[in-house]
Amino acid sequence: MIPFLLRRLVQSIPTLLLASILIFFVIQLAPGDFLTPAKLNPNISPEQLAALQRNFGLDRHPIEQYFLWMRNMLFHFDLGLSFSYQQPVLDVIKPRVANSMYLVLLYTVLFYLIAIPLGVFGAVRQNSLGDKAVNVFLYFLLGFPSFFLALIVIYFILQLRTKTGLDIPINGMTSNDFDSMTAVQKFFDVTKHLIIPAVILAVSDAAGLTRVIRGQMLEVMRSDYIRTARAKGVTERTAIWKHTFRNAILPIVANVGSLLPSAVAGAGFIEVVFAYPGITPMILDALNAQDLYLIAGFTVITTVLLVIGNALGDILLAVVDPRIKVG
Amino acid sequence: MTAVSNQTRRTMPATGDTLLDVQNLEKFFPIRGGLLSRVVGNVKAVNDVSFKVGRGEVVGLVGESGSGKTTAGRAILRLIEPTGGQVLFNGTDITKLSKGQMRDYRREMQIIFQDPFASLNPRMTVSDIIGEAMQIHNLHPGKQRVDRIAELLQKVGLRPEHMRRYPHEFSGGQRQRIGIARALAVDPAFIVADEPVSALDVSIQAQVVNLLQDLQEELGLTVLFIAHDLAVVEYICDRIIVMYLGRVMEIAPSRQLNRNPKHPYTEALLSAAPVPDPTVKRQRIILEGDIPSPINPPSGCVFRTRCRYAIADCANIVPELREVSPGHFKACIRDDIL
Amino acid sequence: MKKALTLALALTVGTAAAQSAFVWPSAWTADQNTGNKRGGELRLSAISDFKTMNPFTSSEADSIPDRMESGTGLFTQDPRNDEFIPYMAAGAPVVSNNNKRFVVKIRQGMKFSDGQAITADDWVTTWKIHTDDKVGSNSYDTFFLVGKPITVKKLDNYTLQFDFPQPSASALSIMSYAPWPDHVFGKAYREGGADAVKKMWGLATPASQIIGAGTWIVDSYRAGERTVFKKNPNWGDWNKDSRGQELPYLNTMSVRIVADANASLAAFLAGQIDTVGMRNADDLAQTKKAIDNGSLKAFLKANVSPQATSQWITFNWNKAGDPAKQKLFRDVRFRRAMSHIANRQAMVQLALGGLGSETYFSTYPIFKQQIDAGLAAGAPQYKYDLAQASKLLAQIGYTKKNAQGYLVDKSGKVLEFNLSTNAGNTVREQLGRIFADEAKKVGVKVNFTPIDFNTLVSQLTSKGENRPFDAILLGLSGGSNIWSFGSNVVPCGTNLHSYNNPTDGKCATSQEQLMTKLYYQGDSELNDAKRRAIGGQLMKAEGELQPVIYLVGGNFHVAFNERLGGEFPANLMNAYYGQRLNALTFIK
Amino acid sequence: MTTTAPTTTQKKDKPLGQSQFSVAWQQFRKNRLAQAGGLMLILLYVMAIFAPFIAPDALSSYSTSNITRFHPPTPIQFRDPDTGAFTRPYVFKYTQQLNMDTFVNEFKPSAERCPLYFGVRGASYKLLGFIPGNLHLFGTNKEDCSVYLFGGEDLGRDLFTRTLYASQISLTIGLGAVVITTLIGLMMGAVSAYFGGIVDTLVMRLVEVIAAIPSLFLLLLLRSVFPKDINPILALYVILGLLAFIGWGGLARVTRGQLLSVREQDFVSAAKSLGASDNRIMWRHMLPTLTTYVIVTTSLAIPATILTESGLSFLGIGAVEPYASWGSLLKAAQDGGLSSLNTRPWVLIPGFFIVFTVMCFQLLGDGLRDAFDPRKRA
Repeated sequence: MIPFLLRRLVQSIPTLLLASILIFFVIQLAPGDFLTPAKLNPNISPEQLAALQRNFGLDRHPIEQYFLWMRNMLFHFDLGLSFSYQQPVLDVIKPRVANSMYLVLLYTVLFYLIAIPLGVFGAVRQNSLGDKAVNVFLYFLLGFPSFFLALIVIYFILQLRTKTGLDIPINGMTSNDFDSMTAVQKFFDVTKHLIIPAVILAVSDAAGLTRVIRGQMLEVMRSDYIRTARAKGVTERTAIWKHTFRNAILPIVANVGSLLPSAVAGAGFIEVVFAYPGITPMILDALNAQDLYLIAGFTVITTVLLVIGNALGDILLAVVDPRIKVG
Repeated sequence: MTAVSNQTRRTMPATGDTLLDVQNLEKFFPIRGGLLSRVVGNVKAVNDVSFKVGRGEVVGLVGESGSGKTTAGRAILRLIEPTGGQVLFNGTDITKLSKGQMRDYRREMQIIFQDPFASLNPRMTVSDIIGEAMQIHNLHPGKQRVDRIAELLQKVGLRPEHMRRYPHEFSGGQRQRIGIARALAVDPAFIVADEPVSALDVSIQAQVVNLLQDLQEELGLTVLFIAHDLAVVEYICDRIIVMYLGRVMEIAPSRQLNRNPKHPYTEALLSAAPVPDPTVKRQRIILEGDIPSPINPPSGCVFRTRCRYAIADCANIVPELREVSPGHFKACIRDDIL
Repeated sequence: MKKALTLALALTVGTAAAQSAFVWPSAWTADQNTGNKRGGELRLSAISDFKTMNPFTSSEADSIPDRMESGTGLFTQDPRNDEFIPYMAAGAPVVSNNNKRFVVKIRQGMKFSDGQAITADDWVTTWKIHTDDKVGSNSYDTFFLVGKPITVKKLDNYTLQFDFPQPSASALSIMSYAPWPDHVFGKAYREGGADAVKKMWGLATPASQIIGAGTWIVDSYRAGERTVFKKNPNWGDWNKDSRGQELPYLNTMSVRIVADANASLAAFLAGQIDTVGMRNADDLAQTKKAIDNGSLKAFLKANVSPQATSQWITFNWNKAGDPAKQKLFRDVRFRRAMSHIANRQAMVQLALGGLGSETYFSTYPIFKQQIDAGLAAGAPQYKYDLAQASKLLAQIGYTKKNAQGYLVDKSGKVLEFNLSTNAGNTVREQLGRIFADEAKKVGVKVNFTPIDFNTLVSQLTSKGENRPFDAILLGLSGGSNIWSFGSNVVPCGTNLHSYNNPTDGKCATSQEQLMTKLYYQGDSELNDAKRRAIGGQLMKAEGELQPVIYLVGGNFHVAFNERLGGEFPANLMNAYYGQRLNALTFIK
Repeated sequence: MTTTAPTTTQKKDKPLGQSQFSVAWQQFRKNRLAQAGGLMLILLYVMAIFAPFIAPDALSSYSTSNITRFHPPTPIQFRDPDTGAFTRPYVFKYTQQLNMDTFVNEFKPSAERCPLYFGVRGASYKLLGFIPGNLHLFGTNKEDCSVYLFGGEDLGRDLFTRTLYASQISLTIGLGAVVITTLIGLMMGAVSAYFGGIVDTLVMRLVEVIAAIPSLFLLLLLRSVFPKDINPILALYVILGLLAFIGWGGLARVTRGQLLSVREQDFVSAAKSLGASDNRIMWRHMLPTLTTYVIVTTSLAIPATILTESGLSFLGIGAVEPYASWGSLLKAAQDGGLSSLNTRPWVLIPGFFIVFTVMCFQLLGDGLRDAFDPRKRA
C-alpha cells in the first residue's frame, strides 16, 4: 500500500510542474510583466520596484525567471507579492482558500447525500412514477446555471423572510457577532451561512451523478452475481444494500478526487452571488487590478490542492475497490 | 495482371521459381519501462526466420498462439515493419522499398484476416470495401467496377445484391467470404491467409477452406496459410513450417511432416491434434507448462524447457535449421530421436 | 472676520477648558442620549475588502486607518456654520507672519489607545513620514502649497508651529491631520527609514499592536468578511457629551465586507447592518417597501441634499500623435457642442432614476453658495440642444454626413472619438451610453468602452504631449466647503488637470492661466464672501472654456435602522457632513 | 478521385443497406423527447437567425425623451374593453409617474390603445450580416407606444428584442466553441497517436494539466492575458477561443486511445495491405470510428459550454455592451439588485432561455447517445 501511495504522489509531480509552467507562461503572455501594475501604483517606490525586479529576476530571460519563481515557491513558500494588498500572496490567499474549501467540502457531502439515495431509489423502483418524477425534476435543474438558480432561491428566501421574519443568511460567511461566539457556536454559524449556497450547488449538479449511480446500480443489479445472490434466497434488502450498493456506489464515491476541479470552479459563481469570501471573488478583483501574482498564486495553490486531492481519491478508490491493482 | 497459371501441387520448394524468399526475418517489439520510458527489453516475436515459398505453392505456417506466426505473416507484408532480415518477393527485397514503391507491390500480396468481424470496416458497404482496393490502384474504372465486384462476390459464393449491405448484416462465414473477395479484388499473386477459419464455427470452417482451395487452384495463387491447427493445414498445404517462440522449428512437405515429424515440438503438436482416422494411434505427448515469455526466451534451443528430449547442450547451442532429408528441415541438435 | 470668530471660540472653549475635555455640543444631535444608553455595536458595511492597516501606505477611499482617524485632528469643522473649532488643539492658533505662521497649543491629557500621551512629537513624526516621497503616502500633496512645503516644528511637548509658504483659507483644515504614534512609527522610521514604515501594520498584524488616537481602534480583522473596531478606552478622557458623560456611547463598530452595493442594501433590509447609502430610487423604493410592510424599522429621508460628487467627460488636449484630433479637442466650439449634446435630463431620468440634478460646473451642487456666486458672475451653462450642437460643429467645418449618417470633414474623415469609463460602474456606463447615443443623433461617432479603473486612471493622470486617450468619463469626489475647487484639478500642471497635462505642465490657453491665478488667489483669501466672489470668476472662466463637460449629480438620501440614536438634526444632514457623528451615536 | 458507382447506388436504395446511422436514426425516431428537444433547438436557432426581423426593435434603441426605463411587459389585448368583442390585437399605452412616497416609478396603462400590425417598418438591420431590411414581424407603428413583450431593461430597451439578439451570441458561442474544441481535440488526439513518443507524452501531459487546473480559474487566468478593454467583438472571439482551449482535453484523450486501438484493428491493416495511403486510412477508416463518440459528446458539450459562457458573461468577462448574451442580460439583472427580483422580475426571463436551451440540448444529446448505444437499443 505504502509504495502505491508514494508512487501515486510522485506521479502527480510532473503534472504540477507542467501546470506551474503553463501558469507562469500564460502570465508571461499577459501585457507587460508582473510589475506593470506596480509601476502605476504611486505607493511603490522605484527602489521597491528595483528590489522586486531583482527578487524575481524580471530583468532576466523568462526561463530563468521561471526557475526563480519556482525556487521562491518551493524553498521559501514565497508566491510573490500582491500589489493591491502590498503583502505576500500566501498571506492574502490562505483564508480565502480555506473558506472555499469549507464550501466545497459541504457541497461534496450534500452532493452525495442527495445523489446516492435518489440514484438508488431510481434503480430500485426503476420506471416508477417516483423515478420518473425525480428524473424530470433533476433534468430541469440541470439546465440552470448555478448562479441563476441562486438568484431565484434568493428571491424566494426574501419572500419567505418578509412573510415569516425568518433570518436565513444569504450573504457572507459569518454573523456579525461571530467573534464573540464559542467554538461550537462558530461552527454552527458558519454552517448556517454555508448551507444555502452548498445546497444550491449540490442540487444543481446532482442530476448527473444521480443518473450515473442509477445506471451503475441497474448494471450491477442485472449482473450474474446479484442474480445468484437472489437465487440463493438473500433478501431483497441485502441484495440491494450489501451486494449491489457496495459494488455500484463505492467506486463512484471514492472517485471524489476527479470531481474536485469542477466543484471548485462551480462554487466560484455561487461565491460571487452570495458574496462569500472565497477564492473567486478575490480572483475577479485581482483580474481587475491586474494583480497577477495573486491570480497565479491562487491558481497554483488550488491546482496543488486538487492534484493532491485527486491522488488521495485514487488511493481511496484502490482501498474500496480491490479490482484496482495495488502495485 | 492475371494470376499465374495453375500448376499441379509440388512437394518440393521451387528453387528456380521462388516467389517469396524470407531471409533471417526479425521482429522485435521494444518494451519500455521505468520513469523515463527507456527500452528495457525486447519481445522477440519473430527471430531469425527464413524460408522460401514457390510460385503457386501453398505453405502452412503453424504454431501455438504466441509463436510469432501472425507477426511473421504481417511482417512479410510489411503491415508491421520487420526489425531485421529480408523479404525477397519475385527477387526484390521489399523491406527496403519506400512507401510509394511498396504500393505497387501491395497489389501482388494480400492478406485474409483471422477475425471476420474486425477486418471489415463496419461503416462501409460491401461494395465500398471491395471497391476500395480497385479505387486505390485505379482498376476497373467506372461501370466496370460494379461488374467486377459482382463477379468477385459470386466467385466467393455471395450474391451480387449483397454489395449494398453493411458487414454487420452478414454471418461470420459470409464475412470471411467478403474478406476473401477483397483480397482477390486486386488480382494478387500471393496471399497470406492468417488463420482464416479459426474464428468460424466448425461447420463453416470446411466451406471456407474449400473455397480457398478452389480459388487457389483456379487462380494459381501462392498462399501462406497461417494456422495453429495442424489438421487444417495438412489438408490444403504443400509444405508446412512449424514455429515456436519466434523461431522456425521444422519445415517439411505436408505429408512428411505429419507422418514423420523430426522435431520434438512438431511431435507434441501432432499428438494434440485430433486424428480423423481412428485406426491411427498416436502417443499422447502433453506439452508441460505454458509457452515461455518471448521477452526472456530460454537460452539455446527455445523449446528445451518443454522438451522431453532436452539435454544439457540444448541450453548452450542455438540449433541451426538443418536439412535432415530432402526438403525436410529441422532445428534440433539431437539426431538420435524421432 | 474669521479670526475674530475663532478668537471668540477660543475664549469660550479654549481658555476655560484648556486642559480638560472637549465637549460635544448638544446641538450636533437631534436625539440626545439623555438616558445615557451605553454599549452596543454600530454595524456598517464596506464594498471592497480592506487592504492594509498602515496609515502611510493606505490609499483606498475607505480604509481601516481612515476609520481610525475619526475623532482626531487639531481642529474640527462645526456642521452648523462650517467653522473650524479647536479640537485636539487647546485653543485657537496664534497667527503671525502675514497669516503664514500658526502656533498651536495641544490639548493636554490626551492619550493613545495604549496609554502613551499624545504630544507634539506625534504630529511632527506623522508630517515627516507623510512628506517622505520614499514612503509614497497618499497625503503627500496635502503638505504642499503651490509646490512649496508646509513645515511643522515642535516648540515644546505641547506646542506646534506650522509655517505655510503662503496664506491659505484651508490652513486649519490642512493642520487637522491625524497624529500617529511617534513611539511606533517614529521609532521605525528613525531606525529603518521609509522601508521600515511601509512594512508595518499589514492586514496580518495582530490587532493588539494597532494603536490609535481616535475614537476607534481595531479589535479584529477577518479577511473578506468583517473588521471590528472597539472604542479607544482613553478617548473618552477628553471627549464628553454636553452632560459630561464620556464618549463614545458605543462599544464597538463593525464594518462588514460585502460584494457590492446591492449586497449591502440587502444586509440593511435584513437588519444586519444599521445604515447604508441610498444610491437611487430603486434603493429608496426597496427600503420604503420594507418599512411599509413592517419587516424593517428604519428612518428614511429622501433627497436630503445633492451629492458631493461630480460626473464629467474630459477631452485630451495633448494628442501630438493625432494633430487633427488635438485641434478638435482644443476647439472651444467643439467642447461647447459636446455640452449641448449631453442630455442631462435623460441622464437623470435613466441613470439616476429621476433623483438627481443637472450639473454644469466643477463645483458640486451641494456647495450652493458657491454655485450662486458663479451664476451671479455670469458663468454660462450650455444646456441640451442638439440644434445648437449641430450649428457649432458646422462652424468647425462639419457640415456633410456620410452614408451611415456620421459627420465628415472635407477629406471625408468621420467625426469620431473614443470615450472610456471604468467598467463595473453602472451609472457611468449608462451616462456614457446615453451620451454616445445622443451624439449619434447629430452625427458624431462616439466609441464608448468601459475599461479597467486602474488603467483608466493611469491614462487620465498621464503626463506628456501625446497622452493615451481621447475622452474619459469619470467622476470626482472629495474637496471642501471652504474653497471648493480642487488643488489638483484647477491649476495647470497638477495631476487631475486632466484635459491638458503636457510635460512642462504649462497652460495652453489664457483662460487656464486665469483659472490657475484665480485658484491661488481664492485659496489664500481668508474672507469667505470675497473668496466666493473669486470662485464665481473662476466658474465663469471655466464655464466659458468648457475644458470638462459636467453631466449630472445624484441626490443624497439618508436611511438608518431605528435602533440607532444620535443623528444630526434635519438641517445639518447633508452629503458633506453625512447623517451623524459616530461619537454621539447610541443604541436605543 | 472518382466516385465509385456502388456508393451512389447505395444512396438510392436506403432500405437495402442499413448503415449505423440509419439504425441510429430509427432508434432516435422512437425517442419523442429527444425529437422535441431537437425541434425546439431548430426553432431557437431560426429565431436567432431571424432575430432582427422577429424583434420589434433594434438591439440598442431607446428613447431619451420618452423614458421607458423598466417598462413592465405589455399584455397583448384581443378584446375591446367597452364592447368585449374581439378586435385587432393591441396594447395599451402606459403612463409613468415617479411616486415620491414609495419611490417607485409607476407605469400604468392609459386609455390609449395602440393596435398591433404585422410587418411594420422600423429599425433597419442586416440579416445574417448581409441581407438588409427594415421589416419587423410585428409592432405598433407608434414611436412612443411600443409593445414590450418581456418588459424593458434599465435604459428602457425592449428586453424581448435584446433576448432575441442575445440568443445569437449565446447560441453561436456555445456551438462555435464546441466545434473548435472538437477540431482541436481530434487533431491533438490524432497527432498524439500518430507521432507517439515525446509528442504524445507532451500532449497527454498538457491534457492532464488543463484538467488539473480548475476550469474557472484557468479561464480567468487566460482571460487576464488579454487586456480588459479589448474591442467587445474581439472579446467574444477571445471567450470562444478560451472555451475551446480548456475543453479539448477529454476528446483528445479519447481520440488518441481510439486511434491507437483502431490502428491495431484488422480492417485498418486490410486497408494498408491494399496499399491505401496514410491519408486515406486516417480519413476513411480511422477517424470515422470516432463519429459516434464525437456526435454524442458534442451534443452534450454544447449545453455545458453555453452554461460556461453564460457564467463568464455573468462575471462580466464575456459579452459586453454593445453586445448582449443571455448571461450578460442576467448580469444586468443581478446589478439591479433586489429590485430586479421583487419589482421587475421580468429581467430574469433571459435566464429561462438558458435553462430551456440547455435542456433541449441535453434531451437531444441523451437521445443521440441512446440511439448510438447498441446496448440501449430496444
